[in-house]
Order: sequence, then structure tokens, then C-alpha cells
Amino acid sequence: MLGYHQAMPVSKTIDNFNDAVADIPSGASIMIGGFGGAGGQPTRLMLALRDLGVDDLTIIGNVAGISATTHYGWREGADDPKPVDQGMFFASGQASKIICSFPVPGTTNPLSEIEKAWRAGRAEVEIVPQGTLIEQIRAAGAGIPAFYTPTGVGTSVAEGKESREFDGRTYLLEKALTGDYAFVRAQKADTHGNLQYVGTSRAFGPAMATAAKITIAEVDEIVDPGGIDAERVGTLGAYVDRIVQRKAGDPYP
Amino acid sequence: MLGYHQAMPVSKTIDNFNDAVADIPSGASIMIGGFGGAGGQPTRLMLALRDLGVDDLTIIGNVAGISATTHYGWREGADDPKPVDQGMFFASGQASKIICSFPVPGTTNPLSEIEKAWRAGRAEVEIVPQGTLIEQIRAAGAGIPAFYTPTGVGTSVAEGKESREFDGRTYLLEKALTGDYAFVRAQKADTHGNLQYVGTSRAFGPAMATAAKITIAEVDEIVDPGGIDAERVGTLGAYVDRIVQRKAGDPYP
Amino acid sequence: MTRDPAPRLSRTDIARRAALDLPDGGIVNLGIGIPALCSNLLPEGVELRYHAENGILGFSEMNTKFDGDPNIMDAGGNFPKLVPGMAFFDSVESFGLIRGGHIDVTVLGGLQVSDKGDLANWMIPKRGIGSIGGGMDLATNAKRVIVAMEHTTRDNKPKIVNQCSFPLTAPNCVDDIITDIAVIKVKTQGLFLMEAAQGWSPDDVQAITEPEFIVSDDFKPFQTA
Amino acid sequence: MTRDPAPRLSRTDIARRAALDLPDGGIVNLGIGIPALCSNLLPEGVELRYHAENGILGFSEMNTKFDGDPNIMDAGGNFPKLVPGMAFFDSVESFGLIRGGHIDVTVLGGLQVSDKGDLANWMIPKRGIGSIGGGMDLATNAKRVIVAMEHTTRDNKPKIVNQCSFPLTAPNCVDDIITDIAVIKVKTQGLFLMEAAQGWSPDDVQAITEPEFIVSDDFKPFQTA
Repeated sequence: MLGYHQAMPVSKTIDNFNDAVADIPSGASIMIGGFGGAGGQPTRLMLALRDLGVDDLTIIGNVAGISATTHYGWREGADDPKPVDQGMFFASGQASKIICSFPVPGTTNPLSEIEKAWRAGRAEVEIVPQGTLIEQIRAAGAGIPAFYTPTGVGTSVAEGKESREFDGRTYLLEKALTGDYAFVRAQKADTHGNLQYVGTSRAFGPAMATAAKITIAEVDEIVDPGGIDAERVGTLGAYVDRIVQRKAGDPYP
Repeated sequence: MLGYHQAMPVSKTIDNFNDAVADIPSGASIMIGGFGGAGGQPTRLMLALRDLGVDDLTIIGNVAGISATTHYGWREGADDPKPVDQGMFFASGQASKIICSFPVPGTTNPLSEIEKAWRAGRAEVEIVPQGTLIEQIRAAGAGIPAFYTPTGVGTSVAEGKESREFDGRTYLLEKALTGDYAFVRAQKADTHGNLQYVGTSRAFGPAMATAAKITIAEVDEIVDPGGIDAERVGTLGAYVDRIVQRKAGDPYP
Repeated sequence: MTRDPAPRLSRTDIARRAALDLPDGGIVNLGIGIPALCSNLLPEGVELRYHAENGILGFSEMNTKFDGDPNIMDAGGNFPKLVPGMAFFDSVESFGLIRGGHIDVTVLGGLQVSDKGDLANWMIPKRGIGSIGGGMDLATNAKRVIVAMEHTTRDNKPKIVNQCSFPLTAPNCVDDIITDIAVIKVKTQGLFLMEAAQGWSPDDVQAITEPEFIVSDDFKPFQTA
Repeated sequence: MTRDPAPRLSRTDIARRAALDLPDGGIVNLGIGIPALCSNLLPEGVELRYHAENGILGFSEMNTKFDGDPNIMDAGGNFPKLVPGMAFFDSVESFGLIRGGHIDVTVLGGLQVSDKGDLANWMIPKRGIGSIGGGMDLATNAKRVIVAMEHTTRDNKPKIVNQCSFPLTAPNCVDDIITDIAVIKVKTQGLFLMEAAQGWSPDDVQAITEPEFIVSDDFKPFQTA
């Protein structure tokens, strides 16, 4: 349908994952996109951050740290390579806090790296209802400092929070949640930074891209402008600062 | 990419526009999708509602009532047919109120039907900043009863509203806005009610579809499930109650 | 504690019974555990549109094995079969759908349910850490909440209680409880026993249920189809 | 009221001057009227990614005529040329982009601007009804707000005033004012005259500007490229 007019590309492409994360300082907050599991997880950016060796990180994610022990969202029993997750920053001692909705599976054995760090007093774990967490992130990106939600009323989530009635129902006041960096995974980027996702790999990525000060995208393929259909852009290039292409045949899904 | 498994369709198809709007009572609030102009306007649903003859309607739209006099968003100078807009409900005396962001163009001559009705004291006009209006509608559909926005602080929009500081900046509390019916326009529907939009025809439609008690979609084409790519669904069928297909060759764009 | 008068149902049978309550054409979200088993146990001719929190609507069945694409997953880490009419979206949209009250039915697991319909299912206090996931949003906002769980703990303590001692997922949210021995409806007047498993009398069920329930006028044996 | 010392610039020339201030590669939203004229007046080699409130990002030029597709429009009712790398989206996303502070520059029209950077541009009080559109969101939230307007009303009354008498669009939001005779910067210390049109001295500009401005150390003639 689109009869394109020519325009000059503005490239945000970075050559490798190490360079893309090189300016992240100790103490930074890092939003990690996807839902949990291999699909949508920016695995190469995470590994690069681990190799960077900075510490006192706050990690913000959804399902967090359970794939390495349960294979959640990875090929069952896969060992080539073994599943990795946000737990890597707790195993390495780099992270001091995680904000997430689902840090432990129903079974206790074996313990995840996050639970181990929490038990040892090495890490704070803040558990947020998933809908509240994604809405807090969305709010940060969309200029909404706070909003009301019915979720969590009458539970421990409400402790220390303001509540208020609207039309006879009680709601909690929840605040926007920003991050210093967002790592997002998409299938395609164009050189303007527009991202295209497939299937259930979207999840937390698109909102996180809007909410962080610096957004870095890990993609399977970088294309010229026009290589993503204007109707299929899942994250606007306006939100994306850096894009890095994965190597063909990467053993990580 | 999708290797589909077969499933039974659940059809929401209505044969004609009159039947689709037949249960709308006097006093109802009607959200009208699109942005303003022909693209995204559910013109046939609007005409059917006009023909239904109910009154005391509240119309909720964005740019409202300026196309008939200015050709805004229609082919310049078009007279075959003449542009129509939400003003039709004010010309007919059916609407007593409009909530919108842009009810009058910069020029005063000729007066729009909405401005005429307002000057004659026959209609209330509530003017809301566009970003606040769409966020109020989105909030209604997404279970958020109220949120804070920086827009409108220090202006007449703030009158009678609560304000509050977060991190040193002042924001207004704005409430969710629902409707009894939403009319949305899309290019394609499948029989589950999933909608696909093109170009700038989305605008207010997708949020309105989530916010109204009954959502009716006017589409160019109804297809079987699978006829819309799972990656290209702009409004989930979960939000859509009725779909009506336009006649081929409809003179209205 | 008396001995069971008859066998309790299997987890699959609980799920099969729960599946009977799912409305044809409805938008349904299944929690992890027993609820997830419903997906492949629907009665003949019933078609649902399953929603999963991670951003998928319209699937109706699970693949029995991972088929190689980690980008087509449900929230429980299962792999749905693709069907025509499905849609993918992000978590903002997904939880707008939930919180906005657009989910017809959710089936959730339970650790404890009170006679007021309070649900506790996200944390065992002695563990000290739990996982909320999408459960609070679903329990609070779905039009109907069915809890599918075993009737008692492993040491035969009631899970249907006067007051939940575990942290709540949401107060006053449960509509129906389907267990391995009974189907119980939560109403404002209290709990109503609707069905009991073969060989279980209302008294047998009451013996391992903490709050007193009312036996419904419509009481009947556990339905299987 | 003295006579003009020299011709004032055309609306197109105001827009051309405003276009000089738009950063290469930036995300820019143009209001209706004079601002919209900027789109086809960019300096050679500068590429912008225009945003329009109705859900389009990445266009860079307008079609001079309606090309038959009402589904490809900007918020002003103009018809953008399609370019590679553009994207379509709905109004929720569009105003998330604006309100979230992701617009680099917006160029808006003005009825009045005060020396504190208050902007009034949505209603003429004697008309009693106006149109806010996306203007309040843009003025309040864009990283930089440029107002492009005539320096005075038709009867030569100042539009740059001590206090706006018209309803405000947003207080304290304007960074730069570009008129048919001057370029003025709004700083916390007050207004700074940066440029004046050919034949206009600072005193000539001051004579039809209500608040006293400071002549910048960098004062120079109106830039054209």
C-alpha cells in the first residue's frame, strides 16, 4: 500500500553488545523486557551487563529468575545452552534489588539465585502485582505520575499505600516506575530504532522502552527504514536509543 | 509463520447499520471513533443513529463538527457527497451535549452546527485537552478509575479539579470516561470481532472500543477468523459486540 | 479425623469439572497448576477464547510438547496451538483487558478460600517469599472467579476456612470452588454445597470444611458432562 | 502608534525561520497555521521525524494536494507523504509520546505570550468557545516550545504581553517566540531579543512589545539559513 518517498536514515546501530552497555554505572536501575522465558528476553544484553561487572544494580522485570532452575519458557530439559535469567545478576553479586511480579516458582527445590540472595540477606525482593507493575512502567513513559488501581486492595500490597473510593469501590494509588536503562528484545529493528515484535515476545518490552532514560534493543535483524511495515511498528524509534544485532546462529534462542 | 489449527467461529455480524444501532435509547452516551475527518469516522453508524431519531444524546468525540463547514479531513471542496460529522446530531436536535477536544475551527464563518446549538443554548459543549480525553477513555477500558496528568495545570481546565504535586511538579486528577456505546471504524473485522486498522484511522477508535458498554464496528470487509494476521489486530474481539460491513462502492469514504 | 468415605478425584478430574463451567465463546484465563489442565478438557462443541497474561488471546488448546518457538507461549510457560482469530499484544493491553473487567471467567488455584470468598494463593508464609504474577489482577477483576484446588492440605487440614491465615490474593472475589470432593458456591449469605463426589455425603464434605455451608436445594452428584 | 519602519515578514518567512531551529533528526510536532508551513521549508540536509497527534510519526513532508486516502492524514487535516521508517499508532500511544516528554520540539501558533512564557492560543474570549485539541498537551510537555506568530494583532496591539488576558494553554511553557519582526527567547530572567527583521531596530520592536525585553549580547539580523 505504501508508495515510499525517500528519506535519510538516522542510525542508532551499535556494533556489539559490550559497547551497547558500556556506560552503565554501578547503582543503575535496569528494566529487562519480555515476560519471563527465552521469548522476548534480551539475553545477550544481559550477558554483556554481567560481563561489565558493575554492581548495586536494581533489576526490574516480570517473571524473574525461575528459568535457570525450572526451564520456564525454555525448551524442556535444554542444556545446550542452559537457560539463563535475571538470576545471573544475583549469582554474580551485581544486583542488590529486584522489582518483579513472579520471583519464585511453586516448588522450592532447587532454590533460584534470587531466592538464595534474598535468604542470605544479599538482595531486596519487591513483589508487585503484574498488572500494577506494567501499568507503573507504562505510566512513567506516558507522563502519568500516578494512577489508581483496584488490584491489591485488602492485601499486603496495600500496606503503606493510599487508598480511595471512586463510585463506591476502593482503589490503591500507585506511582510511575522509571528506569535508567531498558533492555528490550525484538525480532527486527530499522535504523531509526523502530522495533517489530512477534508472538508473545512483546510483553513488558514496549512499555519499558518508553519508560527508561536509555533504551537498548537486542534484535535478530537490523533493516533499513521501510523494512518494517508502518502498520507493524511495536515500539516507536522515538523511544529507542541503541540497537544491536545478534549474531546469526546464536545458541541462545 | 502461523500454521493454524481449526476452530469454530463465534460471529458478531449484523446485517445492516439500522439493526446495529436499533437498541440505542434516548439519553445514551455515544463514543464516536476516529480523529476527525473521513478517515476512521464510522459514518454509516452515525447516519443510522440519526435516522433512529432518539434524542438527549451525549456525543463523545475528538475533533468534532468541523468537517461539514471546512472539509477538514475530507477531499477539498468535495460535494459528492458533502462531508458529514458529529454536527448532524446537533442539527437534528438529537444531542444535548458533546465532550470533545476541538469543536470549532479557527475561522468563525460559517458557524458549525455544534457552535450554533451552543449559541442557542440547545447544547452543552465540554472541551477537554486531547491527551486527557483519550487517556480518560483508555482508563475506563483498562480499569483505572482516575489518574494524574500535567496537562491543563494553570488553565481553565483545572477549575474544579483536584491538583497534587509529585516530585515537585503539579498534576491534575482526571477521571475515567465511559460510554454506553462506541462506534468505531476499521478496515477489516473477523467474525470474532477482531479489528484491523490502516494508517491514521486508528486514533480514538481502539480506546473507545475498550471503554463502552457496547461496541459496534463499521468495517469495509468482514473476513473469517485468520483473515487478520494475529500480529496486526488493532482492537481485540473481546471488546467488540457487533460488526457491520459497508456496501461496496459506498459514496462516503 | 475420619477416613475418606470414597476416593477423591484426580487433579485432571477437578479440571474437567471446572471446564464444564466455562461459557461457550467466553474469554477465559487459566491459572497455573490444576486450572491450566482445563485447556485440553473442554466438553465437545464448546469453544473458548483463552487469554494469557503474557499477551495472547484466542488460543483454545495446548501443544503437548514445546514446538521450538519460545515466542508463542502462555503465561504458565506452556505452548499454545495457533488458531485462526487469535491475537498477540503487549502486557499493557493484556492487563487493561483484565483490570477493565473484560475476562469472563478465570480459573485459579488456591491455598485457602474463606466463606466470604477471600482467596489466598500466592505465598506460603513460612517460605517468606511468593509470586503474585497476574493472580491479584485476575482475582480482583475477572467477572467470575473459579478456584480449582484440592479440598484439603496434604495433612488433611481444610483449605476452605473461616479466615485465611495466608496472605490474601484478593478479598471477597471467589464465586465458585471446585475441589476433589465438592463444588461449592460462594454467595453473600455464605457457602452453598452444590455437588459432592461419588460416595461423599454433605456431612462427609462438611467434616473437612471449616465454615459451615448450606446444602443447596439443587444439590446433586459431581457433574462430569 | 508609529508606522512600521520596514516590511514585516510573510507567514511563510516566519515558518522558514522557525524551521531553522528544528534539530536534525529530531521528533517534531507542528501546530496548525504558521507552524504547519515549516514542514516543507526545512534547510537542505536536515531531516526531521514529524509527529502528528492523530497517530503518525516519521513523515517529513506534506503532499500539496489531497491524494485520495483519508486514512493518511496529519492532525491539521493535511496529507503527509509516506516515507520509509514511519509508523502509525492510536491516540493513546500518540499522547503517551507527547505527555511522556518524548517530543523534542513543538512549534505552535499563539494569540498571546507573556514574558513568563505563558501561552494563550486556544480561545478568543469574545467568541466564548474554543478548541484545545492537542495544544495543551504539547505546550505542557514538549521538551522545547517555539511559538510562531505575527508580532501584533491586526490592529497592531501587542501579542507579547505582561499578562495574557486570553485563557491560557499552559503557563510558563514557551522557550522561543518567532514573529514577523523578531526572534525572542524566554528565559527565567525575562525576554531576550535575539534577532530583528531587516530595517527593524530593537526600539522599533520594543514599541509594539508590551513587556520590556533585554537585547541579547548575541543580537543579530533575522537569520534566513
